[in-house]
Amino acid sequence: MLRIPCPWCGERDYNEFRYGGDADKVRPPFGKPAVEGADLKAWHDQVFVFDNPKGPHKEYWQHVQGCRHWLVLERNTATNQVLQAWPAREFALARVKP
Amino acid sequence: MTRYNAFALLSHALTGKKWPLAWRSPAPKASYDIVIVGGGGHGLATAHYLAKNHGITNVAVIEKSYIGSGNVGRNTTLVRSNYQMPGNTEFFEHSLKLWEGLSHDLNYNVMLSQRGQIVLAHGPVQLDVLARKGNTMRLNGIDAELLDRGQVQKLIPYCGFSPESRWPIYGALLQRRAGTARHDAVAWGYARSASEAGIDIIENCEVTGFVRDGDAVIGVETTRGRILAARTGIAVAGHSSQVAALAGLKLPVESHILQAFVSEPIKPLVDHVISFGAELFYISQSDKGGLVFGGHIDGFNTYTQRGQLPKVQTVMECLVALIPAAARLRLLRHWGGIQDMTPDGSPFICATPLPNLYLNGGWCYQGFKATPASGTTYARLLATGQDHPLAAHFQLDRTMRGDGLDEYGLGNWTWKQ
Amino acid sequence: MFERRSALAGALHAGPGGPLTIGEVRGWTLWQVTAQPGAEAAMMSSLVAQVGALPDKVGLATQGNGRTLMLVGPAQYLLSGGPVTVSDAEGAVVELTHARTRLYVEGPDAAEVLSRGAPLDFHDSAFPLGAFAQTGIHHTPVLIYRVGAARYEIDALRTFALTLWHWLEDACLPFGFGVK
Amino acid sequence: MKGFKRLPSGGRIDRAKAISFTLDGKAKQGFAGDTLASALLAGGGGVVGRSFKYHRPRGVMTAGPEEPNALFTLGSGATQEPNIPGTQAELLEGLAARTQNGWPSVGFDVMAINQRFAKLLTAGFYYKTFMGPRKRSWMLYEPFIRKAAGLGEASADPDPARYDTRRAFTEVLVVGSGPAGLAAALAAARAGARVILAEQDSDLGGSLLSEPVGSAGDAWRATAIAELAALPQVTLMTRTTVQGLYDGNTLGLLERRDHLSPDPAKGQARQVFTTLTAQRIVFATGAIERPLVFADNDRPGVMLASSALAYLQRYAVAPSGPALVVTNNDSAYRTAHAFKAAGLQVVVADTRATVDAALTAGLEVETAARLVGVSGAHGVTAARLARADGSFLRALPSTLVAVSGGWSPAVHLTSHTGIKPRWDAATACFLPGGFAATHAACGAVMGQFALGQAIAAGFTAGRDAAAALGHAGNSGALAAPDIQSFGAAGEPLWRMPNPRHRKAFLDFQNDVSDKDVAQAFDEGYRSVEHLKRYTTLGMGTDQGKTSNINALAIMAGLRDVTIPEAGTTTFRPPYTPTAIGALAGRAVGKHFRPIRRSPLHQWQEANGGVFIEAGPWLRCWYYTWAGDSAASAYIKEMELVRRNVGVSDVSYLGKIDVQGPDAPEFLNRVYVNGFAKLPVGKARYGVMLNDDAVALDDGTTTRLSENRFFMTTTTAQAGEVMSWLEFLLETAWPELRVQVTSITDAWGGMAVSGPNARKALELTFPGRDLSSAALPYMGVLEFAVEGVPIRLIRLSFSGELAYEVYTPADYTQDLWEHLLAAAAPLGIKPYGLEALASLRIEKGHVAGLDLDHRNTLDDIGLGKMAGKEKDYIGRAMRFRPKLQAPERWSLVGLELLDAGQKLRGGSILFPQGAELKGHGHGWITSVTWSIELNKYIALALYDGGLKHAGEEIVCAYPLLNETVRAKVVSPHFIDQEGKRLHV
Ligand SMILES: Cc1cc2nc3c(=O)[nH]c(=O)nc-3n(C[C@H](O)[C@H](O)[C@H](O)COP(=O)(O)OP(=O)(O)OC[C@H]3O[C@@H](n4cnc5c(N)ncnc54)[C@H](O)[C@@H]3O)c2cc1C
Ligand SMILES: NC(=O)c1ccc[n+]([C@@H]2O[C@H](COP(=O)([O-])OP(=O)(O)OC[C@H]3O[C@@H](n4cnc5c(N)ncnc54)[C@H](O)[C@@H]3O)[C@@H](O)[C@H]2O)c1
Ligand SMILES: Cc1cc2nc3c(=O)[nH]c(=O)nc-3n(C[C@H](O)[C@H](O)[C@H](O)COP(=O)(O)O)c2cc1C
Ligand SMILES: [Zn+2]
Repeated sequence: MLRIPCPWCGERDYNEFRYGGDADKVRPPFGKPAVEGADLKAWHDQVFVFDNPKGPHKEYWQHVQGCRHWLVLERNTATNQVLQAWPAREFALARVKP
Repeated sequence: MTRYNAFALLSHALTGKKWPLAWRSPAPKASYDIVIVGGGGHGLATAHYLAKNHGITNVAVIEKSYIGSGNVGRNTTLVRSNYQMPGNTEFFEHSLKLWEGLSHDLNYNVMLSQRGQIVLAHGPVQLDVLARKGNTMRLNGIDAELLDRGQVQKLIPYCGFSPESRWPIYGALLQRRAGTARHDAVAWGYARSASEAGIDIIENCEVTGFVRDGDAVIGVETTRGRILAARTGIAVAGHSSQVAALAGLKLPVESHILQAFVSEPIKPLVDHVISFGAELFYISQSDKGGLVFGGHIDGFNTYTQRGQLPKVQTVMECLVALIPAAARLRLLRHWGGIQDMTPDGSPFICATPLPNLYLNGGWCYQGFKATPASGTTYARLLATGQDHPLAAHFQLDRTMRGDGLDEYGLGNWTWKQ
Repeated sequence: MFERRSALAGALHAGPGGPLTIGEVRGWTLWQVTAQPGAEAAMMSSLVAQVGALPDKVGLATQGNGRTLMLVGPAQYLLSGGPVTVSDAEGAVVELTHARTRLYVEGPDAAEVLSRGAPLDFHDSAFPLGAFAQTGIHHTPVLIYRVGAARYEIDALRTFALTLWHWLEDACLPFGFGVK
Repeated sequence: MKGFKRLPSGGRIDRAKAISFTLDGKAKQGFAGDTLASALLAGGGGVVGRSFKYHRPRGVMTAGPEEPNALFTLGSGATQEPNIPGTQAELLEGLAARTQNGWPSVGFDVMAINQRFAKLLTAGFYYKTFMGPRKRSWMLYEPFIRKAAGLGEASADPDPARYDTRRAFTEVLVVGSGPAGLAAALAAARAGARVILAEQDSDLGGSLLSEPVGSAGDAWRATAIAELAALPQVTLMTRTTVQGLYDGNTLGLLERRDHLSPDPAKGQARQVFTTLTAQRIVFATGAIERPLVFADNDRPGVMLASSALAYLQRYAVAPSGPALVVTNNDSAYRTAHAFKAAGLQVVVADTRATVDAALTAGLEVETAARLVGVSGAHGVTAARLARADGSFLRALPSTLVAVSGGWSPAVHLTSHTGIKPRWDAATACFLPGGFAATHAACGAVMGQFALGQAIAAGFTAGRDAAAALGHAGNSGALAAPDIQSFGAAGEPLWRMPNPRHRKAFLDFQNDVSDKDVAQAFDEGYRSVEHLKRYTTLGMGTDQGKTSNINALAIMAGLRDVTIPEAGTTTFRPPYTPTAIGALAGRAVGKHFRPIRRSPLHQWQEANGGVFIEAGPWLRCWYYTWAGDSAASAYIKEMELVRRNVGVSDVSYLGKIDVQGPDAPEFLNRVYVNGFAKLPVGKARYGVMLNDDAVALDDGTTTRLSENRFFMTTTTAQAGEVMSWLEFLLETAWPELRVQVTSITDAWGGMAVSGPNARKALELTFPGRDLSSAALPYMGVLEFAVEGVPIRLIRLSFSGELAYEVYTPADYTQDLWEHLLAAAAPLGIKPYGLEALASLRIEKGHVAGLDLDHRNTLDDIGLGKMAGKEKDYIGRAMRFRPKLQAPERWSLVGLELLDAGQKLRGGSILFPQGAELKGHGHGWITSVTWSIELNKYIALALYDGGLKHAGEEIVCAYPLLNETVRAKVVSPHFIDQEGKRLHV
């Protein structure tokens, strides 16, 4: 059983959580571009194209049967070994700031 | 080739004569017209149809492990053509038609058992959804029947019809021509036929890179050396992203584990394929007697071929909800396979942005039933460079065009498909 | 005209009897207080002014000023006993009194009963008196609070409370239980 | 002659407690402490089953879960349980066992004729035949194959037993209670660790149970158990098989409790499945003895040597005639000496040329011997030995041939997480291939076959596990018992000469012989995985516990590679077959999944509400005041709403509290339409898209104050929307000062709809100004009645003058009752989901199937809602060409043209005159009878949408051979100007 370390609640069974996919991808900036369609490719790849690595993978999980917060988990997809976890908000803020 | 038939069986029994190799295991040659990466159902079927339909036999199928080690050898063997989206309906019906002649085509008994699939509905809205599908099937010349609760109960009386059931059975869609086939035989039968035609099946040989001439792909690097090819076709299912990455490509694919289960062997109990409607769950009984069943993917990216225990329990709960008698039966074994999940649940059989490199992948739950059609259409693409009309929809750029093929309307998440 | 009606109204029948007791706890109130991003410190100091010391660890409840406070997330608290006032800029206060139904189970096998649904370690070393955790039982989110050596309170979503009650009765059956 | 008998004394059985049972209806007796197998052996043994394919007579071969032959069907009717190894079935009073796979009996089985065709029924024969003459010919053969295959028969009736599941945690788990496991548990527990010791057997001790009762070995066992039992931090679990090791140090444990005669009515579970997470795991699972491969090695009376010992010491069952022990290693001498000590006649045949004299002392031993055959079809009577060169050595009368081909460590669990076992040449065994840092193994599973070695290793493993967890207690010391110790040193020779080419089995249950392996090799099925799949070797209920290694050794020989090069097949859970009910636990029947109920549920139940499943909810479908089926009731309920006033439960809607200074900006981003400027006190309908521009949800959101909004979502998408909003705030826009909280459970709601809705509310809230001036369309009023907050929002789903009234959930029923009573003079009544859904179809509001995850904003006819200047989720992807194509489907209304017919959901639509073939031009998503139009109407998605307004089309429903004509119209069937909303 995959055990996920929730930054708030501690280590829990994975099925207390909801999966949210690849967290390495950065959403294209919010805001209408000057030319409609200019950001289509970026959005398309955000939604439809994946690295899908065999190895370390950062991914979103939400602790739905718990604190309900989202977190970013780094996990090795070749072994399911859990490597690290961050609160999603902190992860996002750190990404915005250089 | 030694034909397989009852007479040959008898004569071998009487004379004690040895059977020949089902397929040869040659050393790889330096170059081929076509190299297929992946000795699963689709790779091997493609090889067979390249020889049979196009007369191309200077072909190698490169398999990193033993043939059939991937999903073709670990799936729940459901074969059906109940699809409603244009592009899917015709493709999967083409496949089912090929299935119907496959044992003869291959001279290998793949045990296609057209025992009928019953897809249950647990409410009026679900039944409308099934009706749309059934009507579409009928309008495309495919058999489908809508059943009410009473008719379902006659077919599968041992299912959960008690008032205690959490989601009562309301009706069903039945496709009588649907059923199961013997998974390993499909891989072996295609391999035997392709090998007989002169195609090289090279096991224990992993593709580790692509040989490039500028953008163009002119061969593969393998653990058994470099092999050149005029055209290279990928057919590695759950490892699509891994192999594509060797060519610098990113795909609309994520790899997820789907678990499968088999019970101890018992005398015939379940005579159909049954799909539960309250949650994703499906079951049939193998000819050996085991109940073979499965549910939804575990739901997060992984390449480990083993599943999570809570999912095992979820699937058992569905089984008991569907067939209360199954509680006392025993689970014999459970395993997993790595599925190539796409955001719209549909596959790719297409050219890639790199000249001479082609892709077959993104099969999600449905690649086994697709095997013959995937083989014929991919063979045509690899032989001619032209899309087969039946697979024309399965292009990499369809999502960019807004032409996704979300058969079940599950949204753009690989783990929900 | 208005009287508070429990989600379990009419459902609490006497059990078969036995060492366990289960039932509903009524007459409490519940708020959730969460700081807005950037205003965590401000909100916390305004809370301190109103209720005294704040818990600094998720999982252990503290009492102060007639209130029980639970830290459940980043600058996020569950508060019972009475509301607090927090400015819009500092944080958000939402009353959840009606959103939850509080069940309890008490008796020697109470932790074992919970283990039949909740994926938590109830051993004294991991879940001492005064500990709480948010988790799930029977697919529904719950908050479990150890209020006595052998007594646990379970806050369930109100709409799932009856289902959870039936689940609890069923889970207690092999041990024997009464309803109070 | 009977092959076995019960000795007059000895064993661990309780002779004071006789147990009656039946076999195939015949009354039999055994003792408490017996297994079904030992009791049958005590009664003589012999044929207890027939093999799968050839129907060869088979007897008991082992004393453990590895038993391939002696499978029985236990019980009958709903509790019938097939394929249970007699070695695993504790003898319980009244046990009714039946033999399997033999007809009319296993003694005389007509299907034994299959043996004659053995040469035809070789590995994979079915792949080569049964194909003709026609395409579907297999369908004619398959039923016969299916009937012949399958072992026992299952019941088709629901299992009345109860099962339970639980979740548990421990510091140290020790798997297996042999000497190694007992030592490990003691060391860890003494150091202070919290320990669980799990043992599949009914008794603790493992191989020590085969030491004579009262002996030094037995005393050691008893002392260890007593000490463990007295330690509070130790939990001893017997009859508990660790079935699988999963990620995260989590294991599945199955506990069997049949011996307690559990009563489901009292909630007593027959089996309990525990999901256990252990910080440290010590595997002390022992080893399984390997049979030898020789001619007719499947005859009843051929038994594993360690099993023969177990039958003697544990169950006081012994051969009734002379015994022959055939071995390639030291361990079988333990059996031989025990037999000798018990006064039984025994000869040892050892394949090795020289054997340590300490082992052979006092025994009659043939060295360098080969076992080349046994006589006796239904029970061994004699055995023939040959020399290594094949020449005749001697023939021995024997009723028991006890064989040992060496040992296969039980590496199953350690392999479950993908670690392949590793070959150890010194012990000629596959040992665990490696461990996670938190795992250790000891004893026979590590090839430590000598008793002292196993105990020492176990003790160290237990002590280290505790120390790693920070337990500093003193583990003291543990001396091994002072008894003769037998290791398992030997030579890797498993296959005996077979000059007459008789059947020599590898997999007894699936009838796979050495010849099948040779054939698989010939045909190229040479990888162990192909070998397994082609011959079905190791795929039976025993999962090849006794057969896999022998077979792969033979294949390695044929391929001329080493055993480790050939490798093993994959080990998968469960270790032994596990009742499906145990894994499902109590999640059966009504408890399968939770039920969600509105605060009005109880009232509805008591007042004629009829419910329907809607996701987790039980929703009130219709009320019996209006009719006794949904089909009849909804029309009356619709009439009530259109002509007077009705009230419907809308507590099912998702409700979300949105708060914070940036809340307007946030909503403005997630909804396609503008929310930034929504005035306080106003509600607005909004649509949300996913990133891919497909419609996610719709609903109304009300601005309660500057920084606070009340959002409602559809019932189906409430959870999705909630998570999505949380996701955006925590990952995409962490800077926004907004908090979202689900208040679905906090508030109950009711929709009051109909021309008399205002009157009804005025009666309910007397004195309140509810005029359009005070509460205009899309306005909100918040007030309190007796201190109870009321939220009154004027909006409409039905198309009539309507209000949604919200109040805290605990008060909802009182408000509902009050409203019904206050407005009773008007004739107000409740209406249910069916009418609600039909009213909205007349009005042209999308819901349900109109909004599946394939439709965009434009598809549902709401493209104009989207803000032109602002950005919103899904905007970029909305403009993909296919989604904007003029021929793309979009929402239309349909009116039935053929009186007396019906429109049906799921119909496929065609333009008039088109051939009814292919995918059509659209489909019907929702249908209702329109009371206003007096005909069937529908919402549909049609290619080109309202461009085709006014056209006549064909709705095909070939499943019922129906086609009807309909006209394309606006989806807003009634009150297109919205006059009724604004009265
Ligand atoms: C548990 C489970 C149940 C399923 N049930 C059904 C079902 O009931 N019906 C249905 O239609 N479909 C089902 N599927 C899906 C179906 O099995 C797959 O979609 C299909 O088998 C995939 O195509 P394939 O046979 O070619 O793949 P595979 O058999 O996986 O073949 C891919 C091959 O590529 C090889 N490979 C990978 N990387 C390399 C490399 N670098 N070099 C060389 N070789 C490589 C792999 O070893 C593998 O053998 C199921 C799948 C699973 C996992
Ligand atoms: N006189 C002697 O020479 C003598 C006496 C006793 C033991 N021995 C030897 O000592 C060695 C050490 O014994 P050991 O302790 O390693 O093995 P063991 O066979 O004594 O014990 C292993 C135990 O593990 C249990 N087990 C296995 N898999 C399990 C699972 N999945 N779940 C629950 N229980 C499970 C078995 O039922 C068994 O009781 C053996 O080789 C044995 O033959 C020698
Ligand atoms: C349709 C089907 C039926 C199976 N039946 C059995 C069976 O009767 N016995 C068995 O041991 N395994 C059975 N298996 C499972 C295989 O042993 C094996 O676990 C699976 O093919 C995956 O391979 P792996 O476990 O080697 O990874 C079956 C598999 C499939 C796909
Ligand atoms: Zn959490």
